Amino acid sequence: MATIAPPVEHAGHPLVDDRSFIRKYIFSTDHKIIGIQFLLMSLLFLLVGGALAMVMRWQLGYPGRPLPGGGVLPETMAPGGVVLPEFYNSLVTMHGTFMVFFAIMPLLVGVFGNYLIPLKIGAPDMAFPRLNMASFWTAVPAGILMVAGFFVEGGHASAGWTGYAPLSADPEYTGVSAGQQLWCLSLIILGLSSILGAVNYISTVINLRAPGMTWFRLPLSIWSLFITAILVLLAMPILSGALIMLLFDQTLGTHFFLPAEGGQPILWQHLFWFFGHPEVYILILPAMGMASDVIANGSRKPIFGYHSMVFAIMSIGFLGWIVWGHHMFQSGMNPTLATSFMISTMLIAVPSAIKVFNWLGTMWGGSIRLHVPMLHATAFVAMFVIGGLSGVFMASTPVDIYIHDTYFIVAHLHYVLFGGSLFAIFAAITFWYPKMFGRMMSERLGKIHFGLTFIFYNMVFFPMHQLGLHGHMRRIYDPSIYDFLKPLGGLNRFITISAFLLFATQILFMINFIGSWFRGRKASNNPWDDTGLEWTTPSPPPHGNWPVTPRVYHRPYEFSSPLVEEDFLPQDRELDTPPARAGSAPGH
Amino acid sequence: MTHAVTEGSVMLPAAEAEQGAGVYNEKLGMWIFLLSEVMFFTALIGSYIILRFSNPAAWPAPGAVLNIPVTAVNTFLLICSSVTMVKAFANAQDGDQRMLRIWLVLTVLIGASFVGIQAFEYNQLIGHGFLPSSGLYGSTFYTMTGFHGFHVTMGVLCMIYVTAKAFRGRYTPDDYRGVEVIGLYWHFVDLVWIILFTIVYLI
Amino acid sequence: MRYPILCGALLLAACGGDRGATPAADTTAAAAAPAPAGSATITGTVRFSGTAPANPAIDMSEEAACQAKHTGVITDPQVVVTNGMVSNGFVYVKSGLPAGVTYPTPTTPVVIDQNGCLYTPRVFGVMAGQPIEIRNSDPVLHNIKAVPTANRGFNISQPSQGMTTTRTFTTAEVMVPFECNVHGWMNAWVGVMTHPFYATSGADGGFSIQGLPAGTYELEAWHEKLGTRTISVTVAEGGSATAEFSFGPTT
Amino acid sequence: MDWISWMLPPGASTFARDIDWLYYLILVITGIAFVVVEVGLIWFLVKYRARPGRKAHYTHGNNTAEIIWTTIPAVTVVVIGLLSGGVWNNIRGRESVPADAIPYRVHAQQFEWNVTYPGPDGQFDTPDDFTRRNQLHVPVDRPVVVELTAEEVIHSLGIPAFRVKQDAVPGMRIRVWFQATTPGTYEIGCAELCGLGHYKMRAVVTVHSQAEYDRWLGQQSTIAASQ
Repeated sequence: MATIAPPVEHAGHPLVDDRSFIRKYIFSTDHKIIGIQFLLMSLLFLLVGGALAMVMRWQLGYPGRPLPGGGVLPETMAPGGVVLPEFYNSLVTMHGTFMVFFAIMPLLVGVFGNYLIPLKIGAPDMAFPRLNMASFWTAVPAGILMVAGFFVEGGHASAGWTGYAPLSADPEYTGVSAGQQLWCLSLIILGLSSILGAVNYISTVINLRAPGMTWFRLPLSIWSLFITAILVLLAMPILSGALIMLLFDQTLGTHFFLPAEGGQPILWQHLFWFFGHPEVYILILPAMGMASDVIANGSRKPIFGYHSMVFAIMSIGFLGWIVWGHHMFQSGMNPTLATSFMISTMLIAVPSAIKVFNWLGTMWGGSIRLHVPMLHATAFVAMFVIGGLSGVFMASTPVDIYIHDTYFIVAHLHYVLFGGSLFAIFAAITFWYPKMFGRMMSERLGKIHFGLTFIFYNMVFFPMHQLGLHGHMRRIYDPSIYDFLKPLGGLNRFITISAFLLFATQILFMINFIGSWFRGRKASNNPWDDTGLEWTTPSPPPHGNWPVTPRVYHRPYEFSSPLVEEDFLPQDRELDTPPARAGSAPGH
Repeated sequence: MTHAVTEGSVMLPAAEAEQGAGVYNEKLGMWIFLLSEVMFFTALIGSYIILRFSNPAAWPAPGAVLNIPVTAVNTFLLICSSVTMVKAFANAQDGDQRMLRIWLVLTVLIGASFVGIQAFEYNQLIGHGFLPSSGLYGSTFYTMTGFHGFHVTMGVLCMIYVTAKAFRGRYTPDDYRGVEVIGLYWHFVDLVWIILFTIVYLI
Repeated sequence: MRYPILCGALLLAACGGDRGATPAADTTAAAAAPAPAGSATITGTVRFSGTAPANPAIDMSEEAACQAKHTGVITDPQVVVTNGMVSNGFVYVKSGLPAGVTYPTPTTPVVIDQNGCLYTPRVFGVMAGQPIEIRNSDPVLHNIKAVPTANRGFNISQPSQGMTTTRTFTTAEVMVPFECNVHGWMNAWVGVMTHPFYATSGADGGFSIQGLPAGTYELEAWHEKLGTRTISVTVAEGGSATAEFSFGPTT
Repeated sequence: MDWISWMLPPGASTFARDIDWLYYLILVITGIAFVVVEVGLIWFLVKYRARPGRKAHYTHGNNTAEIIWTTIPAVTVVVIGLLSGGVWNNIRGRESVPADAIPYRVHAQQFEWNVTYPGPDGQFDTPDDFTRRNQLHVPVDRPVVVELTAEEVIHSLGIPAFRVKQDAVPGMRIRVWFQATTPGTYEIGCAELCGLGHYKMRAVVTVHSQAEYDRWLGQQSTIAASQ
């Protein structure tokens, strides 16, 4: 351990806060405010992405029928309320883009990376607070540009969130030019924002841990955010490079992805998925980490197999770089290469399985408190398992021939991104809400919201496996023109109605989120009896987080420790007889 | 390093923190940022290699289109600027304010002339009808060298900021973070250019 | 460095998105002189000598709704010659009109219908700025992709029966091709004019251009397969003249 | 709402047997894992719910348990991987296309499948070649190989009943083969987003008996020759 100096006042961070309103809440450099800014922004985009999905679902459930209230849409999108195929393609594209880049990714990385890292490692703020502010204020124009795409001539980007070239590279193929360019530009700017954030997170975790916070005393949420930040740092520039080439193909007449002069459409796919698969883990690793925190708390037990959980995070982070080809089994790539991609993909099942069984192991023998965060976290485990297992089907190259680009894939990715990431996000928001806003969210409303979301969510996405099994292609505007898909019309309508119910249920969350902000019960410093450092400061924490740098004596999840009377032992609580250091894991 | 950093300097890890990377935050942050930059240029250079290997006929012989001598001079200039940067850094460590300023100004000037010569080169090439739309060769040439030029320009702008601070005497043997951090970036950009010059111009 | 420029350009593109807002009247507003009331007429025919090439057959079996609107073998009416008379020839005044004169743009739209998976009319003219109403009378998806060179193109779809969409072109262009990518055989051509002196030859090969001021004009006949023919015609005020275009198989 | 089966729809090519078998194998394996985890989860939630006076069992893990649940999935996925690799090789391997396969050319464009037949002589670039739009006719029980190309953007030839799916990429020629086993007509759909008419890029494949196929071929070549 490093030299332990006696606790000192933070010279640079007087806890008397005399900043102006703008410095405090708008152009704030405080990681907590930036985290909340990201939270509000990404929840807004979550709503936008969800609304786009509703329009899509209407068309799929009731093809060619006017969307109720759709008459307000302009003639170029939905004349008389009937969604046009080109607008449908924009919906598909923008639903994916908003959800991946502007909702889930900032919710996990932007919100909780910012909010939790300094608070959980005992730092007064990020390593580079101003860079942190710059990161948020670069994400805002990216979001504005992305929304602006709907209002330009030719409509918004319609080549899918994966933007496959040449469809995306030449306006002639879609009739979309400005929209596609805005899409590229927005994602390049967002990439810059993410990279600035990642530099900050990595530096902060490496250099700013409080005394005693050794690597193996870091909570799994921090481990996963740290590994995620590395993935963001290394993956986003690949996307930026690819997007720049795509933008130049559109605007400067370059030939990177256009075959007429020797460009390669497949090159785009390689670049995109070389970014894209690490991106997939960017979207799930923090969810795993935060769910681990909540499950340990809810089970009142230390995380089962903490070290293997850390190594599982690392190996998922590493394997994420060598599996991108499994998105391209049907793209005409070398079949031998496909087999090696299949094997590396299959291997990811191993660390994933370790994590799932360790969560079960954590709950085993616990004293489980089913508070709302815990409900969401267990739902995360239950749903992530389905998403993970359905992944085995598409990892198997021959089976993938059949299910590639069908609704089976749509079901799979929503089980991972909604069932996985979003349930973990709900768990995290409800868990850290009292710390963020100083008030508790309504437990009752939270449980109703959870129950309905869980039911409707499964009613929407589980039947999509069936659609896929029957060969229902992705991204098609009107399945009813195919004879073999006609029998699926009823199922499509069922999914559509369920989706509307699922969307409506989220109003409960909005009411709970906004209402509790003003009228929620005041939260104590540590409402969940948790062991993390963030619960040792007031709710919400002051600027600078602690008047005195905390000192860490314990591993992260010392619940039900025999050393203390209570069923939790905070990481900073000094005992008369210090327990064994992390690393020499004792048996039981 | 001729002078040890004094006890309690901002350039040492904070005493009340767990052992980290052993370097101050800004330096660590720049190293991490450069990793990201490596990946960015990997995407561009990797695409270049893939496109060129699968379509060698689209590339004319070295020197047939591009003006290698002018660019060689430019490359030499950029390497010189790395040397001046090292000199500036050494003087910042020694606390020699006058030499620090001189070397920084030289670095700025050489960096700016690199960009200027590149602009001149672009102008010539465009005048000869060699455009970003001129096949894969034009596409890759302008994208790669253009983004390198963009990085140099950003570097020069930051360097001007650092130089201005140097003229206000902000760098001492106890705190020369700005000089060291911009130096790291500058050497990286220089290194990238040597790779680009080799694969785009010479091979 | 190039970001701000690109960004600015994009925003401009975004703001300037009001399609068709610059009719011909705007662009020549400075030189606008009232259109002289002419009263001369040019009439004539487009003829074809020899054996007309056979039109290819269209297999419409996959679009039952379209096929039902036809009887017998469906052919693509590329070259329609009846008794030596060519229909779907586009005849227009190519040059000879007084300079600096603008003509009022009609506000009534020209209708192009997609019926039985064919365009009707197949060849027609509009004035720059005049609305083109595209209608789908088929219960199947059509997309309309306009691939002009001087104008801004578009690519829109009409997934259901009875849909109409209106588009305009702003610049003179002979001819703007329309195509449907769902039904590869579907083609139409639009002649965009800055004056009203154009006509399409009918089933009898005849055309008539009215209201011309006196003068000598270069008249061109355009046909999608047969090419173009140019004739010089002089007409006096209130008078009439004839123009006969003749295509042959060697074109 | 109609009852929709959880089984795969009937296959009509030789690939269907292998792919479907592999699918059901994975379904059983993942099904077991699914049941184990979900039942365990619910069981623990009920059994270990917080009750007054009970404290959780304090443990940091168990190496034996962790080794077991690392090894079992690892072995399982490797087995699935090896089995998949074998099937994949038969379908897509470099040497997998039978030498006697009948050649076809399929050129995909927005939004049509143009199928070029070699005609009765079985050779391309001869006068009896002919092209049909959105119609693929193949004989039953004969391997056929399609050379896939694309005009402008990426399309994907998807024939669900044959368990065939292959992207058509502009600038590339990709060979995909199959052997139909049941006469009848089946639908082809584009499986890769290719523009506004993507959903309408439908074609039909007709599997004929050999005699019927020969008759059809002769008929079509006559039409082709007359044009």
